[in-house]
Amino acid sequence: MKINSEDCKILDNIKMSEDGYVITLKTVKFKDKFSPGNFLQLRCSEENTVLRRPFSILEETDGHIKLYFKVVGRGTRRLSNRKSGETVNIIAPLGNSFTVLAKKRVLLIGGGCGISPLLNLSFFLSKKQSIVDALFGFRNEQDYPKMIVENRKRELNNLWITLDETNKKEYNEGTTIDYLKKINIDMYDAFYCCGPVKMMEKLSDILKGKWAQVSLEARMGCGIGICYGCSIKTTTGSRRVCSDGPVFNLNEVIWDEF
Amino acid sequence: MKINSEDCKILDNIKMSEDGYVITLKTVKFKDKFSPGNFLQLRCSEENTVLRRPFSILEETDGHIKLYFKVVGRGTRRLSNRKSGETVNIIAPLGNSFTVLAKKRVLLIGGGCGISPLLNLSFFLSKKQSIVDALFGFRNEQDYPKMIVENRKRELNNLWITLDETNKKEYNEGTTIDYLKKINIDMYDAFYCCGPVKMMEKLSDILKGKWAQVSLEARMGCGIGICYGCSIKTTTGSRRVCSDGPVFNLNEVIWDEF
Amino acid sequence: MNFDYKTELKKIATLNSPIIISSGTFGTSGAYLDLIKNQNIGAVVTKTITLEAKSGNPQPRIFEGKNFIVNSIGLENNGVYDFVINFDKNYKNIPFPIIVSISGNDESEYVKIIKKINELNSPVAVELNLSCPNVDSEGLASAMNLKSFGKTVFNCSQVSKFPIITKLSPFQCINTMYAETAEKNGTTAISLINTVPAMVIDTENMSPFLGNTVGGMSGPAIKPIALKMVHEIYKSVTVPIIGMGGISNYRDALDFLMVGATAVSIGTMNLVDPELPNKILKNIDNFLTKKNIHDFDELKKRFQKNL
Amino acid sequence: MNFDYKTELKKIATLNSPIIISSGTFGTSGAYLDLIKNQNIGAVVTKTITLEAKSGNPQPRIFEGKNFIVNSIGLENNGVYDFVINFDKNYKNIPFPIIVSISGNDESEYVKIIKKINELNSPVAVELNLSCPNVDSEGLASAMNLKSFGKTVFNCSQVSKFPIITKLSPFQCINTMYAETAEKNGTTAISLINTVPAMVIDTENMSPFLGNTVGGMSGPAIKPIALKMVHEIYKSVTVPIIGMGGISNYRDALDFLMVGATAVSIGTMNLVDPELPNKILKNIDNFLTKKNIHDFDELKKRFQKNL
Ligand SMILES: Cc1cc2nc3c(=O)[nH]c(=O)nc-3n(C[C@H](O)[C@H](O)[C@H](O)COP(=O)(O)OP(=O)(O)OC[C@H]3O[C@@H](n4cnc5c(N)ncnc54)[C@H](O)[C@@H]3O)c2cc1C
Ligand SMILES: Cc1cc2nc3c(=O)[nH]c(=O)nc-3n(C[C@H](O)[C@H](O)[C@H](O)COP(=O)(O)OP(=O)(O)OC[C@H]3O[C@@H](n4cnc5c(N)ncnc54)[C@H](O)[C@@H]3O)c2cc1C
Ligand SMILES: Cc1cc2nc3c(=O)[nH]c(=O)nc-3n(C[C@H](O)[C@H](O)[C@H](O)COP(=O)(O)O)c2cc1C
Ligand SMILES: Cc1cc2nc3c(=O)[nH]c(=O)nc-3n(C[C@H](O)[C@H](O)[C@H](O)COP(=O)(O)O)c2cc1C
Ligand code: FES
Ligand code: FES
Repeated sequence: MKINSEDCKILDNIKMSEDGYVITLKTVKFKDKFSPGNFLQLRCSEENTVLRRPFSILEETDGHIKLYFKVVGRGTRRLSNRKSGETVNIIAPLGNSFTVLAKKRVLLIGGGCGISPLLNLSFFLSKKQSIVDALFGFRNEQDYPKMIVENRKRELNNLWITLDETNKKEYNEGTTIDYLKKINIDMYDAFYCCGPVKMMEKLSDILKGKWAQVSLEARMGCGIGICYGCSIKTTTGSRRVCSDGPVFNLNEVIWDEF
Repeated sequence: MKINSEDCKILDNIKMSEDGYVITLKTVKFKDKFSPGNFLQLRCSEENTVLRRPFSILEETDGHIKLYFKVVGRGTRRLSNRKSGETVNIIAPLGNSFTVLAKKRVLLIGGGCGISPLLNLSFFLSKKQSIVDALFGFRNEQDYPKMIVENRKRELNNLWITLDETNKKEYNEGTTIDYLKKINIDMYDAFYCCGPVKMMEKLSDILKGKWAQVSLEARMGCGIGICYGCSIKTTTGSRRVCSDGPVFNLNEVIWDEF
Repeated sequence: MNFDYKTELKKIATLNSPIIISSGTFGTSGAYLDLIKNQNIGAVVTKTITLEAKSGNPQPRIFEGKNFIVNSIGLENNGVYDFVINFDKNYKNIPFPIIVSISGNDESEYVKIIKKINELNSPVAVELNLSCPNVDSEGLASAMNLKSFGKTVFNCSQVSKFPIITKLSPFQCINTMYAETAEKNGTTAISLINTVPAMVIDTENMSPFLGNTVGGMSGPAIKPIALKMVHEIYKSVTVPIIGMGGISNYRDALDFLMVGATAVSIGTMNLVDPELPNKILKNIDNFLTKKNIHDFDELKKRFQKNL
Repeated sequence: MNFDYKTELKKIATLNSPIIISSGTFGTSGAYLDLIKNQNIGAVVTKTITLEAKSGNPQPRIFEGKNFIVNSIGLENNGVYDFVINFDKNYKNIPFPIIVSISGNDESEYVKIIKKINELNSPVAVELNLSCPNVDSEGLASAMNLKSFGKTVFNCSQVSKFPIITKLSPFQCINTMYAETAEKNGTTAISLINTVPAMVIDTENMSPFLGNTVGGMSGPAIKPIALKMVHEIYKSVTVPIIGMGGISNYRDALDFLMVGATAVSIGTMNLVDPELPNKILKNIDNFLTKKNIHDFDELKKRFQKNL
């Protein structure tokens, strides 16, 4: 698929958790063009930001792109205020994608908005008849975008939600890392991970030697492989998260610089 | 009156002409504190502008400050989008004021948003039993904030409106300068003027030797007499519009630098 | 306030707070004095005074960009004689230590001005605005070479009865030579940065926007440039540094204090919010309390450790 | 388009448009090439190539302010040998004239790199990024004095089979000496400005934000600074000037062309909108038509008249 830009109409922009939103964009050019793990570069505002912001695809169906984003700074705050009917410019589809294994037993491990590319992936995995379990962690109940996740429950064999603090039975108190100790990880053929760096770093210890892919976040200049703003160290040298990634083998990432 | 700052609640912000708005601010500190000709410095937005913007007082009654402003750039555009309930910070009251003559026959000559300080003045003049005629000019009917002016008709003995182009009988086609030729200016004791520089410059020719005051506009840095950003040339030397003005004698202003 | 903000500017004075108001953005108008009377300001710097009166540059004098302004006021002032005659009248009600900013067209003018200023009693220091007003207005210092720069600082230090603060333009801060030269020649403190030379075009009319064609940029956008300069110069001089350039909130002020400034100075944003000093101090207070830091030396050390 | 945008860069080439893509913001990734294939770009400048491979600076490498960014990429590249070996593979599909940007740690390194570049056929010019990468990354040129600067330009001009463009850092533009020296020593064109040295603090953590502590500022906020420099330097050299610094729309491009640039270059905003060149050209077209101006010389003259 050729990379292109498009002015997309915002169809809606809905608050889903304390600081999380799902924005839906209408696309003509990118209908059926995203592979799981791809991201796009979105211009949150021409007035208040300089660079674009990278977001993973949560879902694309029928020319409706859904992104799940959290308000963390100027750009995402601006984006959360954008109204349906307005237009945002995107460049897509960007980056490499997850390897979609067929007929395997796999575990998705996600934290915060890291669940976005994983939920997208789960759809592709189920189509290929893999059995998908998911372990997703959030700070607390307000932080958990229940609607988004429950919406995709059909594709998930097991779904475990951890919250740092909770007293409800349907949730598990602690972090994903804590919970992982309770799971027999040897029963999985593969792991797909996305979330905060600290969590990924710990995962890379726990999953050493396993088949595991991670979708990384890095501060980006261009998102299209030209500025080297997003370079990270890997066991195979310096790599650009935007164009060599965002998906890497979990064990090839060198974490000390993050 | 001591100069002070205040966070004022916006009571409403209403479109009155093609690009003109009347914004109403609630004040506690500045109730009954404005003299006619005074202005204030308003922070249109902390995000998108650096400096404050100067605006004349259209009216202050009962702690409700009304400003009539036109959208001409980034600051005023932002201001036009501000909603009631929001807060704006002002510094007031600033500048000198018109000399309010008692029991005289006077003519107000205004163009565009220059009518704002003049309408304010008309109230003070009528209180002092002067007879007030007004000649106000606008580009066209869309540019004429009819509601604002008609609201103040009681204080005005004669009201002449000129529009650059019109075919309606209630208006006079042409500029205020054109119309002035039809008036016997010798019947007035005094003139108060405010409007675009070109108009003021012409007036200063026509009204040479008459008692005439003008309220000037200049690009301001501070509005409080410290930066010398607003200095203009006058027959008595360099003067700051914000602190020596904005009201000057029409014939002391040297126009060539504007 | 929990903290003692007393700031020692070497032999200049012990200020009540590390916040100074910059030259060109402090004035003696009644409107302004009304607004600042309760502010905890460490010192104020007068608009730069020249030997002869100057009428300043043609209008427009100020352009506003998204987060900066460009000004070409042109050092409008009535000259040092008028300044000294009217000093008591204009400054006796100012409740803050006063630093007099001066600028001359050549080395000898500086000395003449200093001699005149010596007639006064109350200023705490003289700040040298070494930006060659006649070559280029406000802050465009390239014309003054290192040698005559050093000589000017030396002569002023010798002649002045008040301590000297040397104010550097950004182009005198691209390396540490000017700062070091000022120190060697007797300056008591260094202040930086002055405005950054800049130009704005009125594209539609195909002409310069400012009446004076060029001007000096200031405000939030220049902060990262100024910060780097303070950071570098701090390593190479021992005299106190007054840091400025784009300070608009407590974080900006803390940044300058961390990288090496002893005091900070507010310019452009003082035009917008004369009540900024107390807002900044209150927030600094909260910050230091939260971080369990007891003074600005400790703040500097914490930052140095993270380098 | 009504206009003929052919732009003659002296003996370098006649470009199809006056819009160049700056060093460090042009790349050969497929994603990017997809986006620019229909753009009317006059030339593209490669990321700066050094003698040996460089792995660049620690993360984070980019900070974003309100209308600027500060970067410290650190000239990450595989070195000139790798560049030359892979040149055909990487650049044969680029439909625009290519300018190779190079940087050395000292005078002799420049010559070594040039000799290696001489093995290539297709570049139209070599751009010297004279910003001392090892003293300070990207664009922090203070360390290179005028004499060694001149010698480097001279040696490169002598050795290079391609015309030389000398790229000036802002601190080499504070007066016209560097530009004049470059001209005297054989440069075919001058480009300016590189990023402005800057520093950003993570206040909360009391540490520098960028992995490399300092970096270079670029984007819209530096435009007034760059514009003034082009304006001054235009008066003192006859070689063509490639103007850059903060160009984000057609007005910015026109401003640089008015004050003296023969071509303009887009850096930061190319990261954001690779389709900017055609948008700019279309709007320039409208502008010139409205003003009844037939070429950029006439534009320059109109501006000069308004000075
Ligand atoms: C490949 C990829 C996919 C992503 N997908 C999602 C997603 O689906 N949902 C979501 O909420 N977030 C996602 N992020 C993170 C998201 O891009 C940042 O939260 C966002 O850029 C922050 O912008 P801001 O202006 O609000 O924050 P600010 O902190 O104000 O931004 C300042 C600068 O830092 C950069 N930045 C800040 N935080 C991050 C971060 N964590 N990662 C990368 N750059 C950052 C911004 O892009 C900007 O240049 C993704 C990041 C990457 C690299
Ligand atoms: C004493 C005084 C009273 C005024 N009263 C009114 C009023 O009642 N209603 C009204 O609509 N306007 C009034 N103006 C003009 C008003 O201040 C400007 O229209 C406004 O500042 C434009 O801001 P902007 O950001 O929209 O324009 P921009 O052009 O984006 O502003 C850029 C800069 O230019 C300055 N500027 C631009 N135009 C003017 C101008 N005409 N006068 C002064 N500064 C300008 C701005 O303050 C700002 O610093 C008054 C001006 C002065 C000096
Ligand atoms: C309107 C204005 C006038 C100034 N006049 C002077 C001056 O007379 N003398 C001087 O040394 N600096 C002058 N400056 C520079 C400031 O003192 C300060 O060094 C600079 O603006 C950077 O700080 P800031 O970004 O906080 O404004 C002036 C700045 C502004 C904005
Ligand atoms: C991410 C980035 C990387 C850059 N890398 C280089 C470089 O390798 N060599 C160079 O000469 N200039 C480099 N520059 C500077 C630009 O070429 C340009 O001179 C500068 O950014 C000013 O233009 P702008 O404001 O349009 O970005 C870089 C700029 C950016 C933003
Ligand atoms: S963000 Fe520019 S190369 Fe990755
Ligand atoms: S606007 Fe600052 S002195 Fe008038």
